[in-house]
Amino acid sequence: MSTYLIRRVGLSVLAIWGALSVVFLILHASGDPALLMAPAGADPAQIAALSHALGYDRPLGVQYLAFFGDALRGQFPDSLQFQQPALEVVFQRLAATAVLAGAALGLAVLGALAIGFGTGARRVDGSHREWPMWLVYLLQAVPNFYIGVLLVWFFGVVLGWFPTSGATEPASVVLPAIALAAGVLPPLARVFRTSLRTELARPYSRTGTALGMGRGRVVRHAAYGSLLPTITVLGLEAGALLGGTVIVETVFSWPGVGQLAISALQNEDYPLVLADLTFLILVFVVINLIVDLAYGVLDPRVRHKG
Amino acid sequence: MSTLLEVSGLNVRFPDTGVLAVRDASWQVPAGEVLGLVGESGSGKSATGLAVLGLHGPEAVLSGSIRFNGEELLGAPEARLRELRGSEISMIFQDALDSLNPFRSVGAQVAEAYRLHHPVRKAVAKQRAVEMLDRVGIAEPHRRAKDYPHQFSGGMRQRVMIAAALINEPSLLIADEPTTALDSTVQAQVLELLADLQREMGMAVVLVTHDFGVVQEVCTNIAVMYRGRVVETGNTRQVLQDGRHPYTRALVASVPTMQDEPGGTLPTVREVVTSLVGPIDDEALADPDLRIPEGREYESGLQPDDALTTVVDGALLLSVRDLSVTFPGGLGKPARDAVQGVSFDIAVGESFGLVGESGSGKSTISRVVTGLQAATTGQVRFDGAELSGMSRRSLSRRIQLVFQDPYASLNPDRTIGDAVGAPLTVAADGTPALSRAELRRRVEGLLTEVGLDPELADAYPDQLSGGMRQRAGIARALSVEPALLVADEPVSALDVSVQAQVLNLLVELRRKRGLALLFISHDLTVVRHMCSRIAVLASGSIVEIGDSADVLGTPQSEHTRALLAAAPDLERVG
Amino acid sequence: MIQTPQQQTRRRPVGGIVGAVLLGLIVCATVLAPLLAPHDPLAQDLLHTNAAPGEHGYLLGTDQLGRDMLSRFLHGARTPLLVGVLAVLCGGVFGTALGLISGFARGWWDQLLARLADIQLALPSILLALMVLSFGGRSTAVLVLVIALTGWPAYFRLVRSRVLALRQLPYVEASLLGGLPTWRILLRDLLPGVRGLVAVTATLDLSRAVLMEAGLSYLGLGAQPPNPDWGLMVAEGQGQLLSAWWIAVLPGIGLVLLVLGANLLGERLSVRRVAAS
Amino acid sequence: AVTQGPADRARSSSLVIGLSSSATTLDPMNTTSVGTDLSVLSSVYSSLVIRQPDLRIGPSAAMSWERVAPTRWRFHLDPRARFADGSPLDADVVVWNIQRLVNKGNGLRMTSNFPDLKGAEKVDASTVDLLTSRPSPNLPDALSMLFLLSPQWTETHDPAAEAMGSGPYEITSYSPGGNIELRARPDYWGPKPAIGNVTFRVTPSQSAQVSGLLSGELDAVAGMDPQDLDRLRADRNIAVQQLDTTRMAFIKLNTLTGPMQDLRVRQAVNYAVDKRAIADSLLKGSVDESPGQLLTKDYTGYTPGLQPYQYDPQRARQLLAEAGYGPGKPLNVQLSLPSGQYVAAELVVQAVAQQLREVDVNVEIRSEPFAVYMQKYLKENAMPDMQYITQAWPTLSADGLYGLFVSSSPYAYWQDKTFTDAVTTARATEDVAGRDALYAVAARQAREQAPVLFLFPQPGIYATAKGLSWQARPDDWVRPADMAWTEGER
Ligand SMILES: Nc1ncnc2c1ncn2[C@@H]1O[C@H](COP(=O)(O)OP(=O)(O)OP(=O)(O)O)[C@@H](O)[C@H]1O
Ligand SMILES: Nc1ncnc2c1ncn2[C@@H]1O[C@H](COP(=O)(O)OP(=O)(O)OP(=O)(O)O)[C@@H](O)[C@H]1O
Ligand SMILES: [Mg+2]
Ligand SMILES: [Mg+2]
Repeated sequence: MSTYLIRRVGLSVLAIWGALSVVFLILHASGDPALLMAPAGADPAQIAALSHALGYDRPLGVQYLAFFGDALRGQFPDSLQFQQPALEVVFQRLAATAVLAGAALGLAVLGALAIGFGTGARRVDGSHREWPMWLVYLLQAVPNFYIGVLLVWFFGVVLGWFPTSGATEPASVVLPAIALAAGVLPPLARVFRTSLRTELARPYSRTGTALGMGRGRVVRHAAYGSLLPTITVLGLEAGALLGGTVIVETVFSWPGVGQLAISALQNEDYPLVLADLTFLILVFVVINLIVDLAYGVLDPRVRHKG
Repeated sequence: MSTLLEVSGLNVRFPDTGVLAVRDASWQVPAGEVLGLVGESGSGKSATGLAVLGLHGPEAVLSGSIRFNGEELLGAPEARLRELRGSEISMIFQDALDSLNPFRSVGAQVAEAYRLHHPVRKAVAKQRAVEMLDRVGIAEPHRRAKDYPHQFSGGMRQRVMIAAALINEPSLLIADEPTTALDSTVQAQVLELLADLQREMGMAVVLVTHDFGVVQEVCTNIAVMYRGRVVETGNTRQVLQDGRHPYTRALVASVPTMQDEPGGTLPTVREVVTSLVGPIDDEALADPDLRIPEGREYESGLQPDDALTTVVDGALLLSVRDLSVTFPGGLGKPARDAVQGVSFDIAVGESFGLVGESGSGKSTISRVVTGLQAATTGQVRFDGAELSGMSRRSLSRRIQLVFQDPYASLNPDRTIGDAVGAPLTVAADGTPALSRAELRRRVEGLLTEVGLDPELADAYPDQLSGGMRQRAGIARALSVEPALLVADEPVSALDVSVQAQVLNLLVELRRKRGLALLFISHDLTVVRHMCSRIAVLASGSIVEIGDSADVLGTPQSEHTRALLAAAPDLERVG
Repeated sequence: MIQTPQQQTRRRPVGGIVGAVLLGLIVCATVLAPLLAPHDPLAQDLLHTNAAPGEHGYLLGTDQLGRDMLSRFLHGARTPLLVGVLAVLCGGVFGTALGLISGFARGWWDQLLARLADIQLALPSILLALMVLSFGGRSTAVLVLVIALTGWPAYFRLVRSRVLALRQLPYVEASLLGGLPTWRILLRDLLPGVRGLVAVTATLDLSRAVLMEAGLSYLGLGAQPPNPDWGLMVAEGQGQLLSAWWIAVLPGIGLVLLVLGANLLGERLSVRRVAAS
Repeated sequence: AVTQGPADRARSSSLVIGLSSSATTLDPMNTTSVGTDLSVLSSVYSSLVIRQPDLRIGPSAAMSWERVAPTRWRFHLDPRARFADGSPLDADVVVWNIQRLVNKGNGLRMTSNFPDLKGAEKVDASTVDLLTSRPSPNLPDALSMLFLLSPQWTETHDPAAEAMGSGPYEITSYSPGGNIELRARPDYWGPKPAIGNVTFRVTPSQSAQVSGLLSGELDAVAGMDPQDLDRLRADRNIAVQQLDTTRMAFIKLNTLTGPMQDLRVRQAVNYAVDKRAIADSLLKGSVDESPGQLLTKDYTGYTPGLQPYQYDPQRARQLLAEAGYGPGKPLNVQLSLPSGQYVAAELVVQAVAQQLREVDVNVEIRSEPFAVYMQKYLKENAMPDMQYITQAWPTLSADGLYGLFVSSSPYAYWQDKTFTDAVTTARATEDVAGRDALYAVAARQAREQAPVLFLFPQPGIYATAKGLSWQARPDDWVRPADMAWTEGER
C-alpha cells in the first residue's frame, strides 16, 4: 500500500510538472507579456523597463525555474485585468465553481447509478429496460453549450422557471448544473451499467445465487465491484467536468474559474491564465490521485499489494 | 436406499444460439451417495448441474422433470428455489478464484451463506463460519476469516468455497469440476476433503468431471454424457471396466495409464468406436440405446516402439548447466527465483520429459531453452554453441516450441497457411527467398504431414477445432526443420479424445524425423507415455532425474512419490 | 445466471444501422450541399431578416442577416466533418503508432511515452485547445492539430495496453521464434490485433472531435463568421432565442444527429469487437 | 423563480442593473470604461466635477471653479465633502490624487486622458489649483472622469480590490468578475440618492439581459441590442429609451499600408455599403446613417450639412476598376473586430463584408478579443486593412475626437496635412466661430479622404422597468444616483 501510494503521488507530481511546463511553453511562445501589461501609448523603453521589472527579459530557462519556484509558493504576477494577485482572483471564483461542479457531479452520479441499475441489472424474469440508455446516447451526443442554450431557452425564457444567468440565488445553479451533468452522466452511466453486467456475469454472482441469495442482494454485491471502474471513469471525467465548466459557465455567465479562464484567455491576461490553469491542473491531478487512493481503499487486491 | 434427486427427460435448450445443451437426460442420486457426471467438454455436464438449482438465466429453456425428495423443482417458484439453494442443495464451481467475491473477506462470505438460511445475529454466524473454515482445514481460521480471497492459494480458496456451500449441511452437493483448476497434489487433498465431509454429513454428491481417474476414486455411480445425452449410467466399476456403450468404452481406452506400455500409439475414440460398431457418425454415436455388439472387443493396436522410449546414446544436442532464472521484483514486489541450478542434457533424437507442479519452473526452462527468456546465471549450449551467442534467426532454425494453448498460439487474423509459412519466408542465411508457389507447396506438405487437409491453408483459426489448431501449431514448429522440439504442456488444454491424437502425432513425427523432444507436463501418465528420461522439478530445482521407468517405478524423492500418489490413475482391465 | 459472450451480441442492431444512416445522410448532405441548397449560404436578404421557418419562401427561415437557414444548415457540417476526420486521422495514426512501439519495446521508451500521455491527460483538453488557439494563432490547421493532440492519448493507452497483452500471446512469441523481424511482427501480428480497437476508438473519437470543434467554434475560436458552421451558428443565434429560436436551435440539432450517428456506429462496432474477441 | 419583482424592489428601494461585463477593477484611475467600471465607481467615489444628465458639467466635490490663468484652473472644494471613514476631502487629498495620476510610473490607465495636466497646488484647505502644460479649456470635462481616493486609506488597502470613497454609495459585496452590491451611505454629505440598495448584476449575454428584463429580474440595462427592440417594446412592463450615442461607429481603414492607401479604394468601399439598409434592418432603424462625419451631433464643433456617401455599387466597381481591381483580380482585405465589445458589431460587420463581396472585395473577418485587438491597433502598429471600431470622446469636444485622427496620433493610421493643420490650429483658436470654421474644413477633408468607412452612431437603447424614472443619456454613464422609483406604478 505504501509503495503504491508513493508511486501514485510520484506520478501525479510528474504529471503536474509536465502539464505546467506545457502551459509555460505555450504562453511563452506567444511573445513578451510586458507588451500587454504596459499602458497604451507606452514607448518601447517603458515596455522594456516593465519587462525587466517583471523578469520577462531573462533567458527562458531562468524564467522557467523562477516560474516553478513561484508556482510552488503560489505566487503569480498580478492579473492584468483585475490588478490583483492572480491566484487570489482565482480563489475568489472558486466557491462558485465548486458549488456548480458539486451539484453537477451529484446529479450525474445519481442519474448514472439510477440508469445503471435500471438497465444493467436484469430482473429475475429476464426483462430489462433499454430505453434509459437511449436517453444516455442522446445526452452523449448533445454538446454542452447546446444543452445550455436549450435549457436557457426553454426553462428560462419560455417557462421562466429558473434564472438563466449569474449566481444570484440558490435556484440559479439548477440549469447550469443540469447542463454540466449532462456531459458527465453518459460515460458514468455506461461504465456503471457495463461493469454491473460484467460483475453479475462473473462466477461469484452465480455463487451468491447458488447459496440462496435473492436477486437484490446479488445485485448489491455486484454493484460494489462495479463501483471501481466507475470511480476510475469519474476521475477521468473530472477533466471533462473542468472543461465543461469552462463552456457552461460561459453560457450561464456563472462567475466561476472556468469563465475566468475564458475571459483571461480572451484578454490575454497572461498571469491569470497561468494561475487559473495551474489551479485546474492541480485539481484534476489531485482528483485522480484521490481516485487512485480510493481504489486502494476499496479494492482489497490493491490494498494488500506491496 | 431412497432416491434423493431424480432427473428425468431433462432438456436444456438455448434458443438464441440454437444449442441443445442437454437432451432427454435421466439419472438419479440416492441419498448419501456420490454420482459422477462425466463427459468431454461441451457435453452438457454443467448445463445439467445448473438446471438442478435453477441457475440458468432466462435465455435457457428447460423441460422435463427434476425431483428433489419428490418435490418438482423445474418450474418451482423462485422463492422456493431460493430456500433450497445453499441449505438443501449446494453447488460449487470450477474456478475458486472467481467463485468467491473478491471484495469481501472469506469469513463474511461464509457467514453470509449461513445467515441466508438462519435468522441469527452476525456474531453467531461469524462463529459458525470460523468453525466451518476450521473443519475444511484452514489453519488459524479465526485470523484467516478476515482475509480476502486473493490472499489464499487455489486449493485454500476451493476449501473456503466448500465451507460456504456446506455450512448449512445440505443433503445434496453438486460439485462442477471442483478440482480441475488445481494442482494434482492439491486436487487429491480437496477430493479427499470432499469425500470426508460427504461421509460425515451423509450428503449426496453429484460430481461433475471429465477425469475418469477421479471418478473411479470417489464415485459409486456414474453417468456418461456425450453431445447432451446421457449415454450410459451405472456402477462406476462396471461402467469403467466393462462399458456397454461404445463411446464409454472408447473414452476409457484413449486415456494413457500407468499400466500401458510407453511410447506406443494410443487408441483414439474414433478408432475404438469404429472397431466396435463400424463406421458411425457422431450423432448416431450419441444414441443412448447403442450397445456394443456381444463379443466385440477392441483389438488393442498398441505397438510399443522400444527405439523411442529406451535411452539413446546419441551425440549431445542440448546441454543445460546450472541454469538459474530470477525475475526481478518491481516496486514492492520481491524478486522471484523461478529456476535454481538446473542441469540436464538432451541427446540427438532423445525424448526428455520435465514434470512438476504448477509454478515449479517448467515453462521458464522451456522459454530459456528457446531463447524467449534470458538465463540469469548458468549456461545453455546447443550443439556445442552457447545459446546466448546465437542470433534469434539462426536459433529459430534449430529449436522450436509447441505451445500449450492451441487457441492463442495462432493469430486469429491470419490464415493457417500464413502462420505455418511465416518462418519459411525469413530467408535462412545464404538461401534464396522462396517463391510464392514454392512456399505454398511447402505449407501444404507440412499440413499433410501433421494430418491436416492441405485445403485448410486458406482457413482461419476460428474455423478449426482445438485438436486441429494444435496440429497447425506443430506444423509451424516443424516448418524450419528444427533439431529440437520443445513442447510445453501441448495436450493439457485438450479433451482426452483429442489428446490421444496429438500425442500419437508427436510420437510419429519423432519416429519419422528423428526429432529430439523436450516434453513438459504435469501429468505423469502422459510424460511416462512420451519420454525415455524424465526430470522431476520442484520449486525451481530438479529433485530427481533419470530413466523414466526408474524414476516412476522406484521414486527416490519424497516429492516424486507425492506426485505419483496424487495422480488418480485409471485401472484398465487388460 | 450465466452469461456467455454470445449473449452480448444479441443486442438489437438497430443502433448501428441508425448510426450509419445518420452519418451517411449528413455526409451526403454536406457533399451535395452546393447542389441541394436553394441559396448561397452567405447571401443576405436584409429585407427579410429573422424570417420564421416557411416565411417568405425560406423553408427553415432566415437568420439575423437574412441568410437562408436551410442552405446554411446543409453547409454547416462541412467544417466539423473536415476538422473531425482530419483530427481523428492525425491523432489516430500518431497514437496507434506510438502505442504499438511503446507496448512492444517496453522499457524506458515506453515509460517516457506513457508519462507523456499522462501529462497530456492532466491538461483539460478544451483549455489546452483554447490556449493554443488564443496564443498560437487561429487556423484550421491549428484547430485540427490541437484536436488531434488532445485525442492521441486515448489511442495510445488502449493500443499500448492491448499490445502489452498481445505480445505475451503464444502467436506473437511463435513469430519471434520463427525469426521474423520486429517490424513484421508489429505489422502482421500486433496491428491486426488492435485494428478493431482502433476503429472503434476512431469512431468514438470522431464524435469527440466534432464536439470539440463545435465547442471551440461556439466560443469563437473555431470556425469564423460568416462561415456556416453549426457550432458557430448556435453561438450567433443564441442572443435571438426569444424572437427567433430557429437560428440557434436548428444547427444544434444537426450537431446532435452527427454525434449521435458516430456514437451509435462506434457502439455497434465495439459490441462486434467484444463478440469477436 | 421566486425573485423579487420590480414592484417589491420599488417598495424596498432597491434596484438591479444589468452590466454587460463585469468590473475589472475598483481602482477608478486604472480604468477608462465608462459603461461598466466607472459607472459603478462614480457611485462610490466622487469627482471634482460631474457631467450631468443634460451633458453639462456641474459641481460635485468642487462647488465652483474658474480659470485663473491660461494654464491654471482653480477649484473650490465643498467643505462638507467627506470620505466614508470620516476623513475630509480637502486640497491635500486632491493634490495627492493628481500626483498619483500624473506619475507615469504608476502605469494608470486614466493618465493618458490627461496629457496636458502637470500637477496640483494647494491654495488653502478647501482651494486647489490644477496646472496644465498648455492652455486646456476642456480640463473640467476631463475631470468629470477623475475620481478621488483617500490617501491614508490607499496606503493600507488595495484600491483594485476594495473601495472607500466619498460618493453616495458604498460597496457591500464585490468579487472580481462577479456582481457588485451597493448600499446608500447614511452619512453622505451631498444630496441623498433615492434608491437605497443597488446591485450591478453581470449579464453578458444578450438573451439573458432580455429575459432578465422580461422576468423582472433586472430593472435597468443599457446598450441593448436593436434586434431586441420589438420584443422589449411589446412588453407593457418595460420602458424603452432610444437615442443616438456620442459614439460614432465606423470601419477604420489603414491608409498607411496595403490597398487602402489608394483613395479610390477607400471611396469605393464607402460607396459599396448600403448603410441605410443596414441601419434599417439590423439596427431596426434606431439610428440614422452618418453624413460622412466622424462626430455625432452632440459634439461641440460638429459641422452640419455634410452629405453621406450614397449607396452606389456601380460607382464602387468603377472606382475599384480604376484602382486595378475587378472580378478577375478581386481585392482581398482583412477586417477585424473586437468580439462582444460593441453593440451589434458582429452583424454589421458581416453585412458590410457581404456587400463588399458583391463588388468583388473579399473580406476576411477576424473576430478578436478586445485586448488583442487593441494591442495590434495601438502597441504593435499592426492594424489590418480594415477594423470595426466605435469612438467617442468624454469631453464631447471636436478637439478630442478629431485628435484621434491627426497625423501624430497612434489611433489615426492616416496622415493628412490639411486635416491635421485645421485641427491643430483650431485647438489654439479661442474664438468659437473661427474654430467651427476650421473644424468644418477638417470635416470636409475627412469626408473626402475617407480614412474610414462611414457608418452610423452606435445606437443607444436602454430598457428599464416601468416605474423607474431615469433619463438615459448619450454618453455611457449609468448612475444609480440619478434613478428613482416613481410612486404609484405597479
Ligand atoms: N448460456 C448459454 N447460452 C448458449 N449456449 C450455452 C450456454 N451455456 C452453455 N451453452 C452450450 O451448451 C453446451 C453444453 O455446455 P456445458 O457448459 O454444459 O458443457 P460442459 O459439459 O460443462 O463442458 P466443460 O467440460 O467445457 O465445462 C455447449 O455447447 C455450450 O456452448
Ligand atoms: N514474467 C515473470 N515475472 C515474474 N515471475 C514469473 C514470471 N514468469 C513466471 N514467474 C514465476 O516463476 C515461477 C515459475 O513459473 P513457470 O511458469 O515456469 O511455472 P510452470 O512450472 O510452468 O507452472 P504451470 O504448470 O502453472 O505452467 C512461478 O512462481 C511464477 O510465478
Ligand atoms: Mg462445464
Ligand atoms: Mg507453464
